[in-house]
Amino acid sequence: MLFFGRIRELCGLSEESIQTAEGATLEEVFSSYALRFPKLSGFRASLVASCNQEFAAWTTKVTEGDEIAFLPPVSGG
Amino acid sequence: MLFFGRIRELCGLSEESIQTAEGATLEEVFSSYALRFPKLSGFRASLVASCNQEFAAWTTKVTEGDEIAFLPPVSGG
Amino acid sequence: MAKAIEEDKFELVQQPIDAAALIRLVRADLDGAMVTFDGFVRKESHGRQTSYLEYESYAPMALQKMSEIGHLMHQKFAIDRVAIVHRLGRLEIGETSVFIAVSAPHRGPAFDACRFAIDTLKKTVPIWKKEYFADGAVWADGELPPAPPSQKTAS
Amino acid sequence: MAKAIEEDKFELVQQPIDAAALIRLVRADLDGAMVTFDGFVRKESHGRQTSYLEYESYAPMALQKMSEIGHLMHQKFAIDRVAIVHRLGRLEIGETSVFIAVSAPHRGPAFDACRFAIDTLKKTVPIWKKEYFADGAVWADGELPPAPPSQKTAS
Repeated sequence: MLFFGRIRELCGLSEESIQTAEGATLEEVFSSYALRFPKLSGFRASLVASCNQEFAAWTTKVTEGDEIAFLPPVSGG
Repeated sequence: MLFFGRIRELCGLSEESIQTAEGATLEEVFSSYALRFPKLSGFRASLVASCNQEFAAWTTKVTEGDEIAFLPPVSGG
Repeated sequence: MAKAIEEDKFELVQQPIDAAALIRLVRADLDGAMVTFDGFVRKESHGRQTSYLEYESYAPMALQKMSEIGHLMHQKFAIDRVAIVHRLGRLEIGETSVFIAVSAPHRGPAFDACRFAIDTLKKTVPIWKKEYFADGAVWADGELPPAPPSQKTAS
Repeated sequence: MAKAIEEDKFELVQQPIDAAALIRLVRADLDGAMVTFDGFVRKESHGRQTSYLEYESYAPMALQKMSEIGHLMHQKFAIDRVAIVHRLGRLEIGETSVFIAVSAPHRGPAFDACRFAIDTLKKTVPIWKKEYFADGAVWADGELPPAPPSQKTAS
């Protein structure tokens, strides 16, 4: 798991390794973080998930070794 | 009278002073040059007249001291 | 025209962007037109005086997205070379955060491709900006990238 | 935004155009975006290898038309500063014939105004280009300026 921008600040994490249940989706991984960091729930609608450095649907199943992030709205430029 | 681009080359003139009849139009001034330089006639449709450094209609009457030119299609940039 | 991709440049940098060097890289004699976009830190944001900005990125994904933008530019527009460089870290007022240069034989595609590059970068490249004011700091609102496909794609 | 006109620059020059100096002039801290257009001599024209170009102008009228373009840009677009410089005389391959820089608080107007400037310049500014090839020279086809009003206007 990687954390960026306001999500990084909110969770107080830049990066960590996690174990997920077999066949868990990105949505389910997010839910488990929302339990740990209740404020995260309010941001769900504004976040986009990524898996292995590519935007990914929340229904995507994660597998071992995947690099996952919940990306806040981008504001480069 | 000022001459630019292919019109300058065709007439072999950069600049000259002329006398025109009272109330002559730019069209009439052009016609008198077309008599002097017959090849000029073929360019008439591609030329735009200017009077005192502003585009001008061919029906514009010239008065003493006016700065006149017959401008070829512009190709700056 | 898609042949020039190996001469294109996509970079994230911590130091000031050297626009002159990028211009030299992109400008080729076979072209006739170059358009550049320089995005730099404005003195004011939402009516408040900015102190400075901080940019962070998901670097490997950001670079991949920038290079995808370059590929799309070559597909969509008759252009020659592209450079897209974004700076990260702390930026003071007036400093360039993003510089884009596009060369082409004709001006139309150069303008269209440069505009496409910055518009797309602002939507799809994972970079985030925090604005610091005298009395606090906020994350810029930002834009939501387009909805991804509903299934995981092979990548 | 029309206030910055006195800081704008419209020039015809015989020597190489100093793009870096124009960029410094146009780029102000209150902005956040600058778009530049660099038009330079292409190696080929109509499939023939160019040797060099020669530009001539009706200088006082050309400068007036360039400054009119600047005024129109401020009227039509939310921009800050403008520079439009055209070179005259003999130009070698790769040398800049026209350079335009536009700064603005936001990128949209900067792009639109820069594009408007070069498109309008190519239609209304009395400058002519002669292309020299190994085997001869031709005047570029050029564009007819818009039809003038049918009566002489006070100017």
